[in-house]
Amino acid sequence: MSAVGIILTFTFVNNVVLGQLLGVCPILGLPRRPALRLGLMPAAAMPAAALASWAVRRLVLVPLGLESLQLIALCLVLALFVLLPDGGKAGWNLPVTNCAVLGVGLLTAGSGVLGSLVTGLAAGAGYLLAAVVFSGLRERLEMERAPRALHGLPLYLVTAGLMSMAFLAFDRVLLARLAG
Amino acid sequence: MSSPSSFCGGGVRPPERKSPTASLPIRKACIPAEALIPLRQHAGEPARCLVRVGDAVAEGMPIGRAAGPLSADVHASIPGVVKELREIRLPDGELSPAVVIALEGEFARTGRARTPVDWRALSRGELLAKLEAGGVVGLDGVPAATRLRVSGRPEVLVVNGAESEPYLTCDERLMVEKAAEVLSGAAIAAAILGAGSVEVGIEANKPDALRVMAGAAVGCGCRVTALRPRYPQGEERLMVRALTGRRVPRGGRPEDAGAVVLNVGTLLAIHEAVVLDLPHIERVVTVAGEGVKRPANLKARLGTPVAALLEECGGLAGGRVIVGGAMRGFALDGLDTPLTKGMAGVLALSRRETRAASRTPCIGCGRCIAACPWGLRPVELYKWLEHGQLAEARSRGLGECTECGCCSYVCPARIPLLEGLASGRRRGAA
Amino acid sequence: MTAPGPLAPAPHLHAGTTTRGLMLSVAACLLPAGTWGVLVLGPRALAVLAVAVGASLLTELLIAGLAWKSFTLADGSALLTGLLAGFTLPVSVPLFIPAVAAAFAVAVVKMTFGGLGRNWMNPALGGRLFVTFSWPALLAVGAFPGSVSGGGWVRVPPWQLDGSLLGGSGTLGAVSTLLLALGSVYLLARRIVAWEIPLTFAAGYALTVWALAGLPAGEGLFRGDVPAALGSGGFALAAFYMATDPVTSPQGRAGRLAFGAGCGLLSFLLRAYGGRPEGPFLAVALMNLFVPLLNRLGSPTAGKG
Amino acid sequence: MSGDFSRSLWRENPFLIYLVGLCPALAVSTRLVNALLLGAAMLFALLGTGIVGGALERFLPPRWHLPVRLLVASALVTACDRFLSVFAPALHAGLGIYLPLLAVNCLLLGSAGRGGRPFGETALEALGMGAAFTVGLTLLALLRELLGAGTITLFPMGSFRGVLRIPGLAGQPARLLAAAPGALLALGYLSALGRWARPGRKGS
Repeated sequence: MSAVGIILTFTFVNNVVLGQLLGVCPILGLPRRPALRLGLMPAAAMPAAALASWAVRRLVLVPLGLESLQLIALCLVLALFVLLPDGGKAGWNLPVTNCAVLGVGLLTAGSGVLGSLVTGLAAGAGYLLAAVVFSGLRERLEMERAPRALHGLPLYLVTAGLMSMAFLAFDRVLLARLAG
Repeated sequence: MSSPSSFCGGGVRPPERKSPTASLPIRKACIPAEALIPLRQHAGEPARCLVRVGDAVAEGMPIGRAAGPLSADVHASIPGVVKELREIRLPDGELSPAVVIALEGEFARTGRARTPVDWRALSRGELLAKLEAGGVVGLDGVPAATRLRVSGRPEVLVVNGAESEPYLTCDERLMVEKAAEVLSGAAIAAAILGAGSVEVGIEANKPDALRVMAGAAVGCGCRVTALRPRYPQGEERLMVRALTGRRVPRGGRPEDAGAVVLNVGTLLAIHEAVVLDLPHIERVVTVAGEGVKRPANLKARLGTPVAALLEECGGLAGGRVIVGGAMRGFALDGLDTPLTKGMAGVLALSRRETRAASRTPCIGCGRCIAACPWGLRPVELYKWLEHGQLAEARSRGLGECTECGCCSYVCPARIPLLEGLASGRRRGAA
Repeated sequence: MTAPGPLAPAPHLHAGTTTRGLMLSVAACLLPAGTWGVLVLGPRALAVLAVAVGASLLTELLIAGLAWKSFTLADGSALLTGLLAGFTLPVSVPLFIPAVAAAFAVAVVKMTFGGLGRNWMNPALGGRLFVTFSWPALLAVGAFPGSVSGGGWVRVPPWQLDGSLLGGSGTLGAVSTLLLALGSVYLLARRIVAWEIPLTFAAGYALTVWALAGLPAGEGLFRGDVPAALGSGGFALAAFYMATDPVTSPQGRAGRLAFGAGCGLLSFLLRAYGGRPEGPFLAVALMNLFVPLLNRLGSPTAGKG
Repeated sequence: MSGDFSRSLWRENPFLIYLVGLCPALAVSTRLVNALLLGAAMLFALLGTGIVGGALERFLPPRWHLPVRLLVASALVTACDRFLSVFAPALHAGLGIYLPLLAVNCLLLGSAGRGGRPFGETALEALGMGAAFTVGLTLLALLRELLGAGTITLFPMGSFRGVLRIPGLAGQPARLLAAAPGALLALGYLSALGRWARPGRKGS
């Protein structure tokens, strides 16, 4: 797939959050105000994770014949992030429990270095898009009274569901025609 | 006369409904048998009471002394005996001490000829002292002396004859019948301010007033301009913008643009206080609405109960009774509320006129945003206030709201936007 | 709460508009196009419309009645939702489709969020999207032409069938662009809907179609067929009746202009490249997501001036 | 203690009410069998991580707790993954990357730093959480598969191919529910139902 195709896929057609349902909980749980900043952190971690995944696979796992241990190796990398000095304060450990970050690492398993990087960037952009749009809608929801049982997370889920439904407009036909 | 000028953006065009009273000459109202005179007829603290129960008071005698720059002297509007001192609730919900005077004795001033004072011989300080002694208060509750004592020497005096509130014609009648006196008041105010020019703004729907005022203004350095009829054309900042082209900064006052705005009724009171030595004890009030049998403009003593004013106009046929204008006035629950310095109208509005309907949820139509003359978003402010987020509402311009009521006027969901914003502003001020 | 009691708050006058008045005006403006559509498409169109409206009213009645113990049908919004949902559907669909679309619209898209004024997606569009993606085969493009001129009382001349102004595809909402536009003239003149949205919607759509629509077919720039694009596929319904839904469109002028332009661009994209004739509907639904962000445009905040 | 178990199973079901650990589960809740498999894997990983991680935490400074949990979890999940790929490749393919993703699930990592408790308590907590996760996910998958595909998919056994077709629904299912939006919508309403049915809400 071309770079344009990858970008369109992960940002719109199969948006990491709204299409692949990765990283849904961090987005639903985002605090109201600094949505952009908190969305930026995992979004930036995604290309890093994609590159790290490629590097670990190419430099360590494949030479040693240990491809099946990819998950452990990736988690080792994530664990190192957490152990960085002041990791907790700087928010480095935030991406660790974000399945979208690990998911991108796993999804790029078959790609080359450039493909991994583009995928990571596109997925990050898709994540950011979903986070910003959702935070706007959520602010609106918080201003209104909703039925009690639905208030809060259930309503956020239905909102995310309707968002995801609207994103289905970006389908494979569109992708094929745009990316050739 | 050039084509009517106006403010741009926002505002509404409510039905004028001025015709029943616009062509009727001002009528003198009967003197009430008992006057109820609130000691708070201005923006600041209530005036300090100068009388006790049993005291005999003469017509025009001070009964309250100003307590601060936003406070003004209050005078006995009728001669008589102080019958009672009590606390009353004013239409805006504020409490005020009030003096009840039972009519007795003779009128020392009414009907007597007066020699006009040559005010040009007086100093600025003497003029201001006369205004203070006369208890002259502007339509917004700020004493005229305080308003004119501004620093920074404004260049323009703007005379507000817009009267964009529906129903009201008292200013229009004053301009038709007392143009010379109004302009004399304007000259006095301009002299106190040291202002070089006087701009008179009158809505184009008052051709008589425009003609008479333009005629009277010839040779006295005033310019009379026709304004496009549009509520709230009478807002100070919008008047300044329409007449001088000067832009008052957001949330600022006309003084910030070198202008002072005074209403024609206030100018008449200034003229009477300075030239005739008459204190502010009577005013012209429009009594109108479908609930009033014979609408009229009455010149009545302050302290006259609303019930007496309505009686004078043939009695109340029913409906919602409002004091002030239909857009900004207050509904009454009892008719013993007295006439005060700032009360331009007593209206009895039928259901057909108010077009009341029940409240429905906000559908986000944005009409309130389009109607706000200040470019605010009333619906957003209302929602923030509903959630107790006063700081958020203030950061979005709650402070600039002048409570003109355009937002509530257009809201199809009938959300009490003005009420919500006004109560938020009071909370913010406290 | 605000009953005209003795102490009603100012102002004591009102422009006279009510929510119900607005809703019913919009519904009334759909009538000419709806009547014509039924005449052209036959009794089946009436059935689709009736099922959609019935399901919408019933769902609203049940949810509001059972869950909130209130009667909300009087505000007219359920009627309008049902009508719009019916207008967007091809008349050839099985009748459970309009029922599901209208019920989803009212129950999930509107009532879940608390009812009228609290939803963020246009209910009728939400319902349309749900059935589009749930039963794609039943709503596919192929279903349109077959039903045209089948069983209607009025025969549309053949030269009109491909197009637009008086008789197009087999959807009520796409039969007559002309009559839909006529209804919206009234709405615009009475300021019942905001003019900004249809303006930039149409402008954005027409410009992109004109400039770029020739590209997929290899005809080069500035070769797009603008009249055909504006006159078909529910563009008029989307631009005049869906995008202008006050609840789910921005409130300020700048936001509205941007919203309409976004709808226009996305319509073109989805129509020309996505191969979806219902592109304008999808575009409006997508732009609904951005309304809270667009509402920040031109909003007075601290620090200004 | 058994009260804890039943509470976490329904009344305080972390999956339905607090929506903890839902990400990897959402995408695969299209078929019942996926839910059961993922639930079993989760149960195994929870037990193992709770016991091994808890034991290791006694000897490590706090900042090591999270990374150690992460590594233990990834090792256990890899084991599950390999096991499935060998013995049930078809089912394994259905889970895709979502089984490995269990390694960063909040349910597993959330107990970091709570080691050093008695073995029985840790095990029971893990069992309760795992069971709750399975129950919630199964409900979600059942709903989505029934309405979105008109089928119920179980394990193939003997002549039974593992797929039950529901007459009436299987012909024209609401396919949206089988797609991504369906997962979010269905979970939203299920969790609302869970909250509504929670008796009293005085315990929380």
